Amino acid sequence: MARVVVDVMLKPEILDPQGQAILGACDRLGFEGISDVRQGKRFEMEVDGEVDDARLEELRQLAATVLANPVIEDFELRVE
Amino acid sequence: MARVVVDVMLKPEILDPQGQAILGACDRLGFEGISDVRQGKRFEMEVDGEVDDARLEELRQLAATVLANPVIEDFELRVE
Amino acid sequence: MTARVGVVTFPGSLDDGDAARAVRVAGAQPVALWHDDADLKGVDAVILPGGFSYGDYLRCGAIARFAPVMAELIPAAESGSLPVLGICNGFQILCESHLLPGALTRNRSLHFINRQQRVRIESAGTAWTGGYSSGQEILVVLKSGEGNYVAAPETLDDLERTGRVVARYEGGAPNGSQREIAGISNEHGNVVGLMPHPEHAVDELTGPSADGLGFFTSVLAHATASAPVPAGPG
Amino acid sequence: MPDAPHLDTVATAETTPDTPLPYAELGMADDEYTRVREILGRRPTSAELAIYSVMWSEHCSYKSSKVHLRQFGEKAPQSDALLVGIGENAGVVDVGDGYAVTFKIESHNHPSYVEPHQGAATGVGGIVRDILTMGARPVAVLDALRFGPADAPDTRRVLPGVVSGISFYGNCLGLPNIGGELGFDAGYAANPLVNALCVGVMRHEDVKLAQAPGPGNKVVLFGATTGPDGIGGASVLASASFDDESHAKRPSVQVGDPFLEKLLIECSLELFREGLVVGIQDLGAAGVSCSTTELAAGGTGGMRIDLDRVPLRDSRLTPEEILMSESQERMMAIVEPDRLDAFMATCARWNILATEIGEVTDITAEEEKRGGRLVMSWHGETIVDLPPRTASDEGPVYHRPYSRPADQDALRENDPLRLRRPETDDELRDQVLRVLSAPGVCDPRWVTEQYDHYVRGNTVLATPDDGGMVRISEDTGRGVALATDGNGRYTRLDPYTGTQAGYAEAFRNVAATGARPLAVTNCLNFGSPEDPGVMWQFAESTRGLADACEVLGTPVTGGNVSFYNQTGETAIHPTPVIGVLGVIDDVTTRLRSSFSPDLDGAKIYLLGE
Ligand SMILES: Nc1ncnc2c1ncn2[C@@H]1O[C@H](COP(=O)(O)OP(=O)(O)O)[C@@H](O)[C@H]1O
Repeated sequence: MARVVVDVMLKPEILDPQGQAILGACDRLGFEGISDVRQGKRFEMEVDGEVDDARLEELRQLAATVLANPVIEDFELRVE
Repeated sequence: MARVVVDVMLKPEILDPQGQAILGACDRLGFEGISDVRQGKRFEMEVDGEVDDARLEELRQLAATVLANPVIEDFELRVE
Repeated sequence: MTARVGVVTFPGSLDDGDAARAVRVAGAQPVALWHDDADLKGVDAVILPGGFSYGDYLRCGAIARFAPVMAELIPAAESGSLPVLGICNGFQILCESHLLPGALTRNRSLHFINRQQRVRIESAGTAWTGGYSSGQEILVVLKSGEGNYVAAPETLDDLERTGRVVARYEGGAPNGSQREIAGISNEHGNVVGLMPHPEHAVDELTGPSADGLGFFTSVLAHATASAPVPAGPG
Repeated sequence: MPDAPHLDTVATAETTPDTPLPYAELGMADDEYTRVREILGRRPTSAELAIYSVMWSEHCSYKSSKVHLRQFGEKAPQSDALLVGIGENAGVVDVGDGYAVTFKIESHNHPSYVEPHQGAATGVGGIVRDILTMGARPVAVLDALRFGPADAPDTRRVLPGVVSGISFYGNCLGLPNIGGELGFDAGYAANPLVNALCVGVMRHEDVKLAQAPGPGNKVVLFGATTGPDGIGGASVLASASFDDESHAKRPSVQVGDPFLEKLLIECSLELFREGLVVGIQDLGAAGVSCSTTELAAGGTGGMRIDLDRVPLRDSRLTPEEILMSESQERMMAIVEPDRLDAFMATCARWNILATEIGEVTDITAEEEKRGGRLVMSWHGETIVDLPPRTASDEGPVYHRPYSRPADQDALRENDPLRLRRPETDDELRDQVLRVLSAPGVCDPRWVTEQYDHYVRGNTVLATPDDGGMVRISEDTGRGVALATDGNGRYTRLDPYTGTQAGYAEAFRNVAATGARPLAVTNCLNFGSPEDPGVMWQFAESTRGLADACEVLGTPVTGGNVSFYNQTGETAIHPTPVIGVLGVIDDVTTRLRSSFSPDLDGAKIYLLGE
């Protein structure tokens, strides 16, 4: 049993209105010194058995087709 | 300048319909051996200056009020 | 014989009944298609209706793309033979399936928007807009939370150059869409994705106008004009 | 797994009469607990206590309001339109051409304060399941909202969350939002009102009731798995009787899954069409406790349930927690044994989990006299053995003392005529602008633009018209119109007349669409019934509504009472929200609230005093 984490973030060139809204809220609440916020997604998967290279490749495939949309998003995958 | 990452996940006892939907999709697509998926949020903040303990406490405060909803979510914060 | 237009129901589809009604009002015959059946029932055209397929939990349209019915639809659409209209969630599914370029993201306001919306038809050269004249303004319904169209600048330029921007919002994009894009098509003009809802504007009693009917009469004319299309290999 | 020795079985309860149970923590009064012991002839098991405590709660038993609500039946005007009256999940009204309509309004005030988005979302989900349970297809929703001052920091947290929750859940279900209300007053700070109304349509012959007839019929739980949602109360029981620390902290928040609910709606309607259901009940606030006791009480009176079979999201749940869980998107059906396979197949097609958890049983004449017999087992042991009617129908009834509040006269004397009148044109202009720009009066578009009005293609009128209207038959053009109204300030000043004013406004709003008002639903939002002043407001308000309904000829078909709406010691303004339903033979003849541009030159008349 392993936990695989996939972080998905909008590509830097894509506008992130949620991040902007949070930045605005920080300002209004007086939290200073934050110059940028971006919001993405985090997936935690419980994977049965051992995660060897072949399995990892399969999971990367899953992330690239299902969890992230490569047109607008980048992702990172790691075993925890 | 530091990057602070905040991971926000639904508390384990709270229903995660998104995770369930993804699990269902994995099944249908024939990705086997995934026993659970949970979907959360990931925030990346660019913070000016140095992040000392006091600043970290402030950011933790921010996360608890703006980024996470402590009624249903837990969060973790780290400097990268 | 009149044209038979398939309307796909995914779990979570909501405007499938409305799309079928619009097809009927236009004088064609609606045919119900089920997400789980890899069978297009030999229809002349297909509509992917609005709604929240699979709850839209992951990303809008991301899971619907893998439905068995899409395995039949994608090659037929790619070949240019099968007219496909994706409305709202259907547009999102078409982008996720890479039948159309770009992606639809959260509205700039971060809120769901429901309103009557003026839209300009930019291209009458598709299977679904042949009945309009280019530059014609129509009043339809916009209702979506993730209708903000984004694509790389080269893609946008390419869409403009090849006349594949099908519709634009009048008076600025309420959702932040790049270049006010409300709808686009593929290079053959058979696949059209549209964020606003023409099927909610086929009758003045229940919609803001009857301006949306043109999409459905256009495909009817298109289907009757083209020779019958074989349903693909097999 | 809970330790077997700690399991509180019926057998244990018989031999340990003095074991103390935390009934007070569960909100049960001493005499109520004594009554339970009398009914059972022994102390209850902790599972039985769980059932009685939720079923006899104010929320489920209407123990403080019942004596007043009776008037709605007693004074009800003669109406041929009423097919199912008060008492079922929702009333059913004949609207002609063989169509029947069911509608009801319900509150989700407290959950919406704790977690605005999920609280409001699950409020919509709950009322929609009530309507579905009657056998109807839900076709539209309305929402009546009250918040603290628009500029209060807490309103900034609560309002956007509530609106996004209603928008998210209703839009995902594909139900057009055709109207509602938005009000602001300092009295609702820290106690917002979130009332949601749903209307559904069916053919006369399709009406379903919550009952479990036919011994041998199967009890099937379908929809979501059961998790620890909304069982803050149950943890008291679990920890007090088992001192198991894993249950120390349970969320009181329920999380909704509108996608699952959409599938549940389509699946249930298909089950109805195929004739696979003989009785049905949704799992509302009191979950499995409520659905089993009510279904059994409405049927033979006998039922056997195997609680181990309830599919769980969290395997650590105790039987008490399973009984009290408020997990959303669940239904319970009674199915004939030879239809069970077909039932399961339809559920599978919609990807809906369905589990047989028990069956309807025969009972003896002796058991019948006691109120039936509901038996539940856990790991092979009997942990519940009680007469279900005593839990569902024979809860306590209180005649709470009431008296006119001492400050009522002073309040009445503080007449608006004492206010300074505008003396110059500028002052008048300023006042008009201030009224028009008040948050409760100005354009509510920020809210209503987030709601889908068009889905299903039958919405004839919605915001900004006075009443909402949906077409229910494309063949005949028949439609129904709905409006909700209520005014807490008027009701505070004079509960009797103020309630009538709210009803009259909703009635007018429906009539103004061209529809004929037929029936009424209501959501009564009040402070604590233990406060005699609040109880006086409640008595006056219900009397006012019953009297007015008698005069205008529309029966009350159902509704909901929400007590304990208060901030600290201060009760909210008494706020009855009245929903009126009307019918129109042909929706093309509807009237709009706006002046039509093609009526240029037409005369304008003011009607009334
Ligand atoms: N919370 C709400 N949800 C849906 N519609 C609403 C809501 N609040 C107000 N509306 C709609 O906005 C319009 C104006 O509301 P309101 O100012 O209360 O009208 P009136 O004063 O005429 O009763 C009506 O069509 C009403 O149904």
